[in-house]
Amino acid sequence: MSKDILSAKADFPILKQSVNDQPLVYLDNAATTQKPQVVIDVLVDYYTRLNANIHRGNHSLAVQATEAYEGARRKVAGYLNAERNHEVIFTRGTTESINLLAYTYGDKFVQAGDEVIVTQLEHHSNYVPWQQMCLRRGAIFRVLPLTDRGELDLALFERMLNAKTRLVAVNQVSNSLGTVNPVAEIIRLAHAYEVPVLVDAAQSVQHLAHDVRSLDADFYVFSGHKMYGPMGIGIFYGKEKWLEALPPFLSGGEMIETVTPEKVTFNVLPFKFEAGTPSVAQAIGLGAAVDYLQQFDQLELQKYEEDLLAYGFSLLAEIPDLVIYGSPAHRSGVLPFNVNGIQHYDMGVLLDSMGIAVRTGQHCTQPIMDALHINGTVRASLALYNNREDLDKLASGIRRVIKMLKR
Amino acid sequence: MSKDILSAKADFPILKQSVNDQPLVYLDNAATTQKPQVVIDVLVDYYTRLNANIHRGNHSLAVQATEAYEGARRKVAGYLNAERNHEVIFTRGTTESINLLAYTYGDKFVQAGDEVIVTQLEHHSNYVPWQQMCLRRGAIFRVLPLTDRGELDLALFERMLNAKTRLVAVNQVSNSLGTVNPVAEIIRLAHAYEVPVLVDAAQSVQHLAHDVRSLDADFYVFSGHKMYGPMGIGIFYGKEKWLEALPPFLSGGEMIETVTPEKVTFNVLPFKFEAGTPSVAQAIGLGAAVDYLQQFDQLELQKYEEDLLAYGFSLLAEIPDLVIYGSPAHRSGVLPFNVNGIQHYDMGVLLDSMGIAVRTGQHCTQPIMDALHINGTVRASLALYNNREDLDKLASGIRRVIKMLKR
Amino acid sequence: MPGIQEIQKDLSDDFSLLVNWEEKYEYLIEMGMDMPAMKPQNKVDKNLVKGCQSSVWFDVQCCDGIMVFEADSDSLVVKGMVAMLHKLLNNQPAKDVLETELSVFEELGLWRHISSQRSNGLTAMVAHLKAAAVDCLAKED
Amino acid sequence: MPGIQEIQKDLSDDFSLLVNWEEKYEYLIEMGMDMPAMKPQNKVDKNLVKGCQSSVWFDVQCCDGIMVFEADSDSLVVKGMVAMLHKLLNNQPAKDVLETELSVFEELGLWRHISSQRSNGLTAMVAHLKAAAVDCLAKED
Ligand SMILES: Cc1ncc(COP(=O)(O)O)c(C=O)c1O
Ligand SMILES: Cc1ncc(COP(=O)(O)O)c(C=O)c1O
Repeated sequence: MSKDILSAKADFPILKQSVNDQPLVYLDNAATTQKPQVVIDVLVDYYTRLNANIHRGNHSLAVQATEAYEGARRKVAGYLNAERNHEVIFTRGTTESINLLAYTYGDKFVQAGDEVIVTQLEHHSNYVPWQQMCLRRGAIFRVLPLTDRGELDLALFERMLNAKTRLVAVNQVSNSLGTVNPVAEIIRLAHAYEVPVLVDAAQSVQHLAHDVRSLDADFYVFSGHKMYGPMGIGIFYGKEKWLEALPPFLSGGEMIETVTPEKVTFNVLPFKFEAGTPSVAQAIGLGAAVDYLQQFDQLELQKYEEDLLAYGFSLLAEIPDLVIYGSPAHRSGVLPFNVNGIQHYDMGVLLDSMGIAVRTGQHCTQPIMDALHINGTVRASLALYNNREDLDKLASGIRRVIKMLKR
Repeated sequence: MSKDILSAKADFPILKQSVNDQPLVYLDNAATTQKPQVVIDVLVDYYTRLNANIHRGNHSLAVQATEAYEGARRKVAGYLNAERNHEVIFTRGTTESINLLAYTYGDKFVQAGDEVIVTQLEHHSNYVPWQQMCLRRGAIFRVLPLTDRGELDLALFERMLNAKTRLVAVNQVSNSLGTVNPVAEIIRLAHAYEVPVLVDAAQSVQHLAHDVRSLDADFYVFSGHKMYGPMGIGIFYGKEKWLEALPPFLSGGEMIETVTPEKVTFNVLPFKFEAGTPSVAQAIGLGAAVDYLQQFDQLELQKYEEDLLAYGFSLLAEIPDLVIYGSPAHRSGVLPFNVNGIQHYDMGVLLDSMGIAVRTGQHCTQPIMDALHINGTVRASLALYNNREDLDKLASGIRRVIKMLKR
Repeated sequence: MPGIQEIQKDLSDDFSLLVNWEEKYEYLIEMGMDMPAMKPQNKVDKNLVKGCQSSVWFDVQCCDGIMVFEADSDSLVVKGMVAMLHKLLNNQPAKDVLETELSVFEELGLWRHISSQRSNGLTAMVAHLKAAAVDCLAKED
Repeated sequence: MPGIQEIQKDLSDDFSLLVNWEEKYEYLIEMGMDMPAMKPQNKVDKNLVKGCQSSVWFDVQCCDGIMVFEADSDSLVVKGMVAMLHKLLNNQPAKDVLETELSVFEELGLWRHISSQRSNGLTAMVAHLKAAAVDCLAKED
């Protein structure tokens, strides 16, 4: 029996809070999600019962902590349907995962004149590392533009691919428009040129299907804190053949096999990419978040979130002078809008005074804002614990703000 | 009134545990320390009351979380007596901090034929990143050998310095011998050549004086998890002039000011070096650990730990066939030994069966083990919550093991 | 002309009548709307206190040690704050601007949101005006 | 020659008499000391199952589908484990070695420490012997 989605809200202690004397309506989930009690409990349990440095210790705490950490890796690997546990590397988050690849792949596989393709729909974290790597390597940084609807143009993408393309980096869901991108198609097209694809799943892994094998993604990265897990932990998934081929990124303890002044030999996967003491508690917390998520029927969850998003858009559409950005065929998790004549910043501050948390501004996607010729949006974004009541409050909050400001 | 050191043990819930049906005696503190209840409480409080993504948000949670995070930075800056708060950068730990410098300093300031000096006393994390950087840049990796007593030879160091030296990296306390190195002298000598010094304070910041200004350290790095703070957080301190001069390391959200396809401009310090969502909860937890530490009189604490270490050595010295490694003039926190004819591994496993947690092996310092012509040691290491009773148990545990194995 | 402290007291009294955050913001926004308009030709880059999500312009003049300024913002919330600063500090002696602690912001709590924003916060605006006061006094000597 | 299951049962009974971890380790170490010594000339690199902190040597022979082996370790704790494996699996049909689940290790709990060590763990040793059993069966066909 899978868990009832409508019961989820009660699992998140922070949602019982009041903000500005109003019950909290948390709609900033694309920035970070809240954490269920079970995840918080696992952290407390770790620090009160298990805490030790892992892998090299023989004492009982070290052995148990190691088992819990490696257990978390197995949970994530299972969640992603990875072929091998050691294809799952723990990092701080999406940004570190992408930089890891940009440095190591760049050093080994990218030469002057080569090309790297990203899209105009990317978060800065999947844009700037590639741009900087291209600068370091003398490679060409190519940006697939977005269409008027806020989508990617596959035909155009196909024309950009060529024998000089070395890598494609694309998000599965845009954090500022919510566009669901055709990553499976992009991967298929890139693979025809033997070009590997990095999928930035920061906004998709918690909402959509997450099967790296059926997707055939070469690299797949995301952050624990956006999928109900702790801060400071994320995943870099890579196909074994790529992880074997890449040089290490950070060096130090744990990723070393032998050291002399002249030479080192590196440890096997996954340790080769995990230099230094890892974030043991956070990894175990992420494992608990995966367990939490897997209590739900995954298809039911997806359907619930889709319906909720559609309901949100239907409410927004009724508000006079409200502009919704983008009109992609498929959208997930995000409601981006502005009200004509009202600064997004003012909307955010005043909604907050009613206890409604949204995000405003550029959302680390200046290229998208430039394409839309705006300097920011209001963004409401959803998680599994949101419900129609939250969206009703958002809509009436927006109407209140309009009344306050438009006189 | 400062807090009584002998009351500390009661603050650490994990120490109330039994391991293998024996009360836990935790002597693996150089690997990681345990966490006081106040640190655990701060993490729980963060996730149940404050959790949000920081810096760019206007809603109340985001504002409060940002304040708490920046408050933690101020606490650490105060603890280190840094001149400016923005000289304190949050990283995952010592290893990431050192790699950050090796990449950025290497790219900008190290050319073919230049020299970098480390010592044979370093942890792999302060050895391999420099070796790898020298390989990338065609620079010369020079290793100051240790003396028979397990110390550094300052006269020899002075002779190694020359006009081609670009950087010196040295730990303040060795994690495997406990040697306290003369870093103030090393810095003075290096500065005469205008060479900056990185101090690896992973084993010193929690035990000795920690004043980066009076030390005149250019870079000073350590891990939160070794100073009673959470896993997955550490510090990269750098003098402002250096941080301004260095290029960014990781790129992505948060460290960007403006982005176009051609060019980015980077954010100001400290954000320039904190790409992506930071480890907010862990940073706040580290701030709580600093508060906890500062309840004690710092000199009294240092004295207490010194006396305890001396007591430990006096007990070990009475055990027949026990060999203590190194005989430095000044030692901190660490008791490294073996018993003739007994494998360090066996010693560790059997002590664990009595509830005594020590570490065995090479301690990520193969160069030291090679210098001593051994393949590992048993290492007992101390924290402020240890007491004489713990060391009495260690000594009688060692005697038991000798009886079990030497028949 | 009442002094800064006196105005602080009045503002604090006014706000104490408002029961919740929404009302406080409403009052603040009204203050912004009631503030004398800034001359468009003064809304130039050199008067811009650059922020993350909203812009603020200050045009500060100094006459015989008295600070006189116009201000505006593209955000109505920020403009309300600016209006409050205007009410408090416009036409005041630079010396007083420099020396008086603006406790009212702390007191009202309302400012928490904006003041901790990185650069367009209240802190930045106050710092800007205090710097102008220093210039003003320097000119006088 | 009793079968593997039978020996497991006996070992499990023996250990059940021991009241704490220390006694279990003592018993184990004694088993190691009682194990027939490995011929020094067989302690060569090709027989080494390399580990992190201790080394284990296995010299496995196969006669008519029966596995015969000598083993040693520089760690007395690991040697005790090796002796236990020796007691269980030496002189047993390769087929049985491959097919019998070694539940005794799980049961005793003692092995947790060593088995989860990365490469010199019990898991690695058992895997090594099972691989040898596969070779042994292959030769037979
Ligand atoms: C002296 C020294 N340097 C560096 C490190 C690496 O620290 P971390 O593993 O927390 O990155 C350690 C930790 O063992 C250490 O003792
Ligand atoms: C699509 C996308 N990519 C990357 C990131 C960066 O993630 P993090 O800040 O956790 O490293 C985000 C987070 O905002 C995102 O939404």
